[in-house]
Amino acid sequence: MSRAEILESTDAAVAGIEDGSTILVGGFGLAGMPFDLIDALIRQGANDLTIVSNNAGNGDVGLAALLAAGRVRKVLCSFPRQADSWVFDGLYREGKIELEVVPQGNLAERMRAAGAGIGAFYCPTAVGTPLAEGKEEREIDGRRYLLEYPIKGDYALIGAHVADAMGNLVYRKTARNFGPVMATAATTTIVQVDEVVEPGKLDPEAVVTPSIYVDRIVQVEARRYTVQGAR
Amino acid sequence: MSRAEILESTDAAVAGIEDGSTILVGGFGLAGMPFDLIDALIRQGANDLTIVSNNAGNGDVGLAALLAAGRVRKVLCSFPRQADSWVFDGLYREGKIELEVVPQGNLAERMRAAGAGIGAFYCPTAVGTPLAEGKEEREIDGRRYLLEYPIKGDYALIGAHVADAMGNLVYRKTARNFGPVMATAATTTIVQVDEVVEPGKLDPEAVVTPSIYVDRIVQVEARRYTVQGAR
Amino acid sequence: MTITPNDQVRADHLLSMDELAAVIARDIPSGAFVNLGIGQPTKIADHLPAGSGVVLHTENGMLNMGPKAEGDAVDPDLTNAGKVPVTELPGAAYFHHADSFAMMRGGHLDVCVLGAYQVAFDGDLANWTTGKPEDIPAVGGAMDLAIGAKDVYVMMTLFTRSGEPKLVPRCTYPLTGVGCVSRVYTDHGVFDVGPDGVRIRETYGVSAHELAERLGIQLS
Amino acid sequence: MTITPNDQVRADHLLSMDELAAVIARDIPSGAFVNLGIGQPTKIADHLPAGSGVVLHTENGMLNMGPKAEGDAVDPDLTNAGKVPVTELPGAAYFHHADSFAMMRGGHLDVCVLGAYQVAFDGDLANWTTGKPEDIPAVGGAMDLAIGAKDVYVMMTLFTRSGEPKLVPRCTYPLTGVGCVSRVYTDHGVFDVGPDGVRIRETYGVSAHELAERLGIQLS
Repeated sequence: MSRAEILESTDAAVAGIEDGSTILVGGFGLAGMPFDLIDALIRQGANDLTIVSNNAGNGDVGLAALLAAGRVRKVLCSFPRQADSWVFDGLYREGKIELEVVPQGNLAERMRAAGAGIGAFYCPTAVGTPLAEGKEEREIDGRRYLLEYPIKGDYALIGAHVADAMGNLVYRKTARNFGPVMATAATTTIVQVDEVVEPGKLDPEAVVTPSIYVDRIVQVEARRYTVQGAR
Repeated sequence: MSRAEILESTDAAVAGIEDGSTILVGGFGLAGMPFDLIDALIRQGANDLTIVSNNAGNGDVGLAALLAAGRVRKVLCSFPRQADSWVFDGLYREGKIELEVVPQGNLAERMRAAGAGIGAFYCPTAVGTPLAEGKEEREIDGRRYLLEYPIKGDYALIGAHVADAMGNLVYRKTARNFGPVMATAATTTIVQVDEVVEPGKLDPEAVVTPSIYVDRIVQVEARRYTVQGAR
Repeated sequence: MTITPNDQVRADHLLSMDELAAVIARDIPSGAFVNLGIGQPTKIADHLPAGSGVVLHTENGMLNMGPKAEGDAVDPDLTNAGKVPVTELPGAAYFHHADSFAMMRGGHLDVCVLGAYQVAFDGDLANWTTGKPEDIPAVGGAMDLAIGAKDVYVMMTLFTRSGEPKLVPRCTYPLTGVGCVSRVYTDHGVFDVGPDGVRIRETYGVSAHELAERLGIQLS
Repeated sequence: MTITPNDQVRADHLLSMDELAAVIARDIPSGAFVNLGIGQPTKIADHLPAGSGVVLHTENGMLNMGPKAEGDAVDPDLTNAGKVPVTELPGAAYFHHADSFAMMRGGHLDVCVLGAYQVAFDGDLANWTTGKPEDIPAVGGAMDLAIGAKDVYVMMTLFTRSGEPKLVPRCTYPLTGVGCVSRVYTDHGVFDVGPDGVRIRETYGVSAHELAERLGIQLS
């Protein structure tokens, strides 16, 4: 990936996302959720998407709104069912959306593997459970493991706190969650940030996502998190 | 691991290391090399050690001195042969030390796997080379991979810049290198630092090694790096 | 299957979940690194003695998590795994999800405490889905926690509302993990489980013999 | 094996390694993320034009590495992979070894430039050991770089001191990577290599036909 572009609008940031793309969407609940990029993606119109994210939408905003607009064919996530996941629940019960439930750690580690060039890895999670079905099992040093494959994205949409103009990123508190991993696992990583600063303003010891993983940056207005219907 | 202990001397920090232990030793050249802990380990006297480190000692100090003292049975490293690796070179040519050459990225990733509970992983490095001998090969999505297993340590000896009293660590520049990975891969992680501060003095966003990975901490005098014979 | 009775009844009544949380808090070693699962186990934090040095991990990416945030301290970027706003203690550290789950799956946590639908005498755990066709499956980090911590404790009522035991010879609900639970804390008593079978550690408001009978186990 | 001759001779003399470094610097795209191997390839940094926006990676854990450190700027905690003291440019980032090699092996670097003992017409690389019994093997990050970057360039003299070609039908030295090199820069000329065989891009002080003959290849 060459140097990150800094774009003027979220619409420019999501331009060109093709129908049928696999999109990694950051966030854990509201924290780190790239709401502005998702709104832009809804306007942009890409269809038949596969979404990889920890949850499957809260309330009627963000991912839930993308689902409600009928743009999503399949969701890979660890925890779709929540108190306020009514949009997903409805689509799922009507058979209008595919679901692959992935243990949260596998979701993270499989994306890390995609970013790190690992072809597959043996993991102890889910051995002996229904989620082991169809997976290759192997015993190593007396412990049972399942073979897990990478999850690669065409795009990642993530939220971060501050970017420098090179594309280095820092996050805030537990809003860091999936962002740094997804940035490594996607062909094109698109980031919404609260602020863009000059190179040299971020402490090089504290950069969490190095610039090499970032393709497009857009600064957005600070979000009020008191979103109706989402927690 | 429970809370880190802060010790008064490097001798106390390395107490109890058993003969036959596998010890992960941080550092890349001089940067991040835990010289004071290695000196204490030489005094401590543990024998028949397996050392995992990027290099096999420079000049007559640090790892080279441990090797010269006859304490090391085997070295796993990526780059033993250097302009100033005369101690290792001599022992190796006399057949007095075993060597396993591991590509640098495999060394790091195999220790990460040990720390992360990964049983094994498929990796593209070294396919079709002499270092593939005896390794299981598999083709995944048209690319060839080798199966690599974790490297776990009984102890890790690493150098960091500042610790807080909980055991959180930050490093300095490229002296970070193997320290954070080794800390996750050893049963007991022993760290020499330039400074110990109160909890709350390190920025929680910038902690590189979280306290859970650290067992023993000792503060040492700032090192002059102009070591005769070592670069 | 054997059961070692212990007739030391430790309370004259069944414990409330809050009382049970206090019992578990008492058993967590000083200085331990602990993950408290979503729901009832969260209560345990309120009972940890000051100065216990217990460090709480939350799998969304933090060590040394503090109590629930109230009022102005609420920060939407700082929540626990149940998405409840929390606080940060001195000596906290943040990390991303791959690092957080590596910490769990690598066996670095000393204790995690989870809720459960069922636990088997040999330590099998079922706590993620009822398996009913109308239930949308959702696993979160439950399977990672089940295989990750050095000791996995379960906190639950011993019987369902309709009176069925939840500590069972073999789980009928879909498994979360195999042989992973080491101890079960319930309103009726505390049990060690594992490869050697179940052992009653203490009971509340009921004798070990009575409990063994209700669980349908012959004492050896 | 075919060879596409290109008789555009670009210099009237064999290039020095310094001149060759300038040629490679010219070919690196603006804004690329690049790893320069230990030894001769390090020289390339001196020839990157100001404002090229090229970001240098060093596998010991840094992006946006600056030039060699001199005098008071020498910091023993800040070196390149050859353990030479270097500097930091604005927008630099540090990371540990597992993250650094994940970056390489995940295919995120645009270009890496390595030295070599031999390169085969199909892109096989030999640059880590002569395989002689008296040589202590040492691989470092060579095998990770060979399989990691989108484009792997080699910088070398085309012939050994005793006149043997180093661009060969098949490597006789132990391999570093299979089919991984895409271009070879030498004092005599520049070659594309890969599954379709070798192609001469330009030559220095020698014609493509003469070069093909010295390499022992029949032109088609």
